[in-house]
Amino acid sequence: MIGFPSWQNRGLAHITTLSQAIRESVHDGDVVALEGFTHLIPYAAGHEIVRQGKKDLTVIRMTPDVIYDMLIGSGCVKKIVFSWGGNPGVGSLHRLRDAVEKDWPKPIEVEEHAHAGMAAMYAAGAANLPFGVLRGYIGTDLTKYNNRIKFIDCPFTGEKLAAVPAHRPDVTVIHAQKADRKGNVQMWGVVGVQKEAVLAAKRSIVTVEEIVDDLQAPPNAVVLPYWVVGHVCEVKGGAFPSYAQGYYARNNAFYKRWDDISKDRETFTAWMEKHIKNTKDFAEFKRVLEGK
Amino acid sequence: MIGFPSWQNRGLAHITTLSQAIRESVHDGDVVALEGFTHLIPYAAGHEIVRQGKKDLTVIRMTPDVIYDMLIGSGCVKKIVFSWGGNPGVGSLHRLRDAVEKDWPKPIEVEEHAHAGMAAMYAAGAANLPFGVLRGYIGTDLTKYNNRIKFIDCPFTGEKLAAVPAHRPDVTVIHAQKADRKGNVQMWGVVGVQKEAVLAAKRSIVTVEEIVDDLQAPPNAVVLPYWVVGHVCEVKGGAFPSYAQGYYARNNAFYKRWDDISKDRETFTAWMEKHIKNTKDFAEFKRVLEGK
Amino acid sequence: MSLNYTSDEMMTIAAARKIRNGAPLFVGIGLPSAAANLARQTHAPDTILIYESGTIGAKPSVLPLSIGDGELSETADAVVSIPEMFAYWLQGGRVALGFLGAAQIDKYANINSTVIGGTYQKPKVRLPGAGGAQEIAANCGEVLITLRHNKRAFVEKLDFLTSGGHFEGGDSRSKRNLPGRGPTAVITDLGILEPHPETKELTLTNVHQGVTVEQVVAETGWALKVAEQVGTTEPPTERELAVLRDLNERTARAHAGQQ
Amino acid sequence: MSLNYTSDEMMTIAAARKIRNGAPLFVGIGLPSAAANLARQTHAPDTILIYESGTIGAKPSVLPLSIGDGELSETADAVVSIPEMFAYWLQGGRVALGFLGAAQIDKYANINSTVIGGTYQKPKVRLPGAGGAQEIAANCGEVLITLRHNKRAFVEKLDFLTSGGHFEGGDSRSKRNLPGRGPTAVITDLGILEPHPETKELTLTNVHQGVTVEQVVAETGWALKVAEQVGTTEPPTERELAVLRDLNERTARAHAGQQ
Repeated sequence: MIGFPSWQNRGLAHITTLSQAIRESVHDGDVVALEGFTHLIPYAAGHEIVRQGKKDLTVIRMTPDVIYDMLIGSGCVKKIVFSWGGNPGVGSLHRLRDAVEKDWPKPIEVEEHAHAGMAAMYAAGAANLPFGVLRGYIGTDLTKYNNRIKFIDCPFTGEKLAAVPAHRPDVTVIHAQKADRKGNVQMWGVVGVQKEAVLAAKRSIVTVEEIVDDLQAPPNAVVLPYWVVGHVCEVKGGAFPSYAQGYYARNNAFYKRWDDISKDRETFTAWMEKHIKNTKDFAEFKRVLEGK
Repeated sequence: MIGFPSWQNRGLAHITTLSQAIRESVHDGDVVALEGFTHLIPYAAGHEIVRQGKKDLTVIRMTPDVIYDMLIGSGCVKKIVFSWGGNPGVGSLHRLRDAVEKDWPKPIEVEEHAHAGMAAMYAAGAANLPFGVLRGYIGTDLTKYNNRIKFIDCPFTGEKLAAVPAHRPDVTVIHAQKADRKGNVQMWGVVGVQKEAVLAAKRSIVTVEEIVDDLQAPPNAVVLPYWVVGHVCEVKGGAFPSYAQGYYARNNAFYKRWDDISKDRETFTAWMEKHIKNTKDFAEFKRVLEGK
Repeated sequence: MSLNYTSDEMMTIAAARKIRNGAPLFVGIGLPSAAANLARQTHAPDTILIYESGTIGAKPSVLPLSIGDGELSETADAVVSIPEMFAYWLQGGRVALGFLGAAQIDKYANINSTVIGGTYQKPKVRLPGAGGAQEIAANCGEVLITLRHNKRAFVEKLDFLTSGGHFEGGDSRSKRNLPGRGPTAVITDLGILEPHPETKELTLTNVHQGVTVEQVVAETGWALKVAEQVGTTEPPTERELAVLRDLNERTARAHAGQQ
Repeated sequence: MSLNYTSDEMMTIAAARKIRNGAPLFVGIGLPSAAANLARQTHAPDTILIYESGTIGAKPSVLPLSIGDGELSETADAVVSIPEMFAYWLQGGRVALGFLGAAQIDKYANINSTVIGGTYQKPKVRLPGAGGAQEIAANCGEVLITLRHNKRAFVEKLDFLTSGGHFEGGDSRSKRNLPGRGPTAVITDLGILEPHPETKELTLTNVHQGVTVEQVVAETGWALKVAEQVGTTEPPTERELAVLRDLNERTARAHAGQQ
């Protein structure tokens, strides 16, 4: 297995609605990465996965946060692959904890890494390598419970180094600031591991703040050309409560509020029902949330 | 050997003359990388190495071009590590050929790679890994003559992959567009492997087109913070005949002219004498070259 | 004049004082970020703050709630991707000092931030996990650990070893060939512990004012070694307290009032 | 009407015609660049030109002299670092077609661009070397090779195998587990050779107008296999010739007149 030459599989970027993108590109049982490192987290896309009731997903993310709490609590997730699962600056992800500790709403498989390992796995996937190498994991208990962390010897120095397998998601979902009408995507600020996650995946969905005539990207900007991107969907504000640099700030208050919403199964379920399942799209979600 | 934690070794960036930088940071016998991929080639610094008569250097570069021809023909070089040695769009490097084919002015050791291998070697060095992994070299004769290309098996899939040792130059020399007064360096356009080459090295010298009060770099610009850079030297036009995007274009005519200058030992020697050895710095070199 | 301050404030200030000016510093959220920014606004103005979100040389005016708040990238000297941050910067050996918190710590400064109680598969409490902690512990020049001092945290045996400190003590870390020197101090709300030069066992070297050695020993879940001469931490200066409180107030204001 | 054209022009135009519109294409300097830009300005306007300097989607108005000329990065959709170019883009399997030149080629489309004559250590002619050729040959979806047809170039045995084509023929490439399919055509100034589906031995399938099969066989350093039906290449159209010549003229003007 040498991976897939992606030029065989991809057509031009496809500018569609988010609903169509999720319907066409996320299937029950898929390995899905919704990436974003505190910034540009694809919340709108995550909501839509819940709304469409996708099942048995293996979800990958370095920093699963509130959106993964929503997916897990809604029963979409069979397995999680991650390196830090918390509500940043606030505390626990109660739905993740409830699934791991008490099998609610169903048992969840856990494949646990550290950040450098996850980053190396995405980079290996993007580079069509079967594994990545790093200085890490030596002497930690993570290696006892994750047999996808191995050690190899440097063929030159004999040093012992960690090896982790490549991430090759079925579909990667990200949020970016801009796309042009051809589907070229630009992002800036904290850009995380999103480029690697898209390049490692078989399919991809990119939600953006706006679609413009011309990106007017500065030299060496982080741009994903249209021919490596799948669906492109304009969803204004689609990273809320995360942020989109140059558009809106992180809504730290909502992250704090999530602690109360998610603590208890009934409150969580009622909130999800009202705000996600009974709304037709992200715009309606925002209206309901704001009590309009 | 796990490399050196560079925070133990470095002080703040040091804004000096180029002459001082080369005197203090390049020593006889050093492993030196003067990087640049057609763009931003550190010609002025290369001249200064010739001018100061450095000896027994091991010179690394993906694309050794005219400046390496100058270094080799001037007898500065003991060994060359490279992946493509030519005058881009013009033809041979006559001084490189004369050294390899006829030992003039002295024999030269050759360690030969391919581009992806060299890139992986720099990236491994920057990452403090002892080696890099790539899909390459399989079935080629390069592996017969270079014992620093080895093969390893993926611990997950069993696939055979190439492994190359990290580059860890004693000193890396690059040219960039701008630095600020603290020594933060910015470059844009074709940025090549320069960031990796600097981060992989024990010491570094960066010549720049100008030193400014504030870089005003756009988000995610390629910036090397002052505390990972050694000497910073303002040398206007210091990439000539290569180019500095935003400042001046590549002087393709000079690259063509080099073919005649370098073809013959005497012409080369006389040209070097007049333009490099008998000039005190890059500014004087330019004046002599332009017949002023 | 005697100042009033909390033990958490003392812990933050004691941690901040350990920061050398000009050092590149890997900063986590919470107390490490508060200590680092306090240092930057007092004795160490040229400290280089690196957050794992990829922001290098960040100069936040308030403490970020998340590790990738917008102000970090807006004020940074450089913003790089996550793979680059972990490969070229942290693993590259460019970071002098890493700051870690922990849920549990043992006598060799190994830490747990993964699970408490039960089994790994079915824990009593599932914590967020390693994040970047184990590679910070491996690759930074040295590591400072800060956490509140009590028997639930200072344990004889970790429920899970997330990030390696001095492992089994002695030369067990250097045998593992990790680039960094490992933890050099543990700063708590009661005092400061430092690894013994040979055995690497954590030893109480300082108590904060008003704290007794007996109190620290009682709050430690193993037979705590105590230095022959235990110093007393200088209490917070007026300036340190004022800057820290101002920082915290501005932070609270900045993070409230939305949604 | 019959047009006058050189055999080099025919070679470039025949190569350009092999380019499918919309395909991401890894372009070297010289004939590959001319063919790619000709294609972009004629039948394949959406061809994505990738130069190994890191410029993705370059749209040069003249042919670059070097692989990293300023116009490439100014007109590109994205400009990435060299390690990223080779790891994520070429090795990542994103490039449909690679274009290679060569100093020598053998019957299985293996090529030499390293040394001619003598020994490797002390060659008669030291060529520039592999550059990105061996990884283009390994990782692109397919590879086109262009070079002038004569016995010095088309040899029974390479002096050095720089970049693997179909190695020893048959399944010897697929056994080596290389991602790409390898060379699918060799376009020369005399005609077009394609690997046999089974044996992978290069077979003459087309001659350019005015060229005989015998002539091609005579200029080949091994017993060249000839297809049962050898086609004749369509001569250049007026448009193709006009665009190519205009491109070459603008290029010559752009690269002269300095220093």
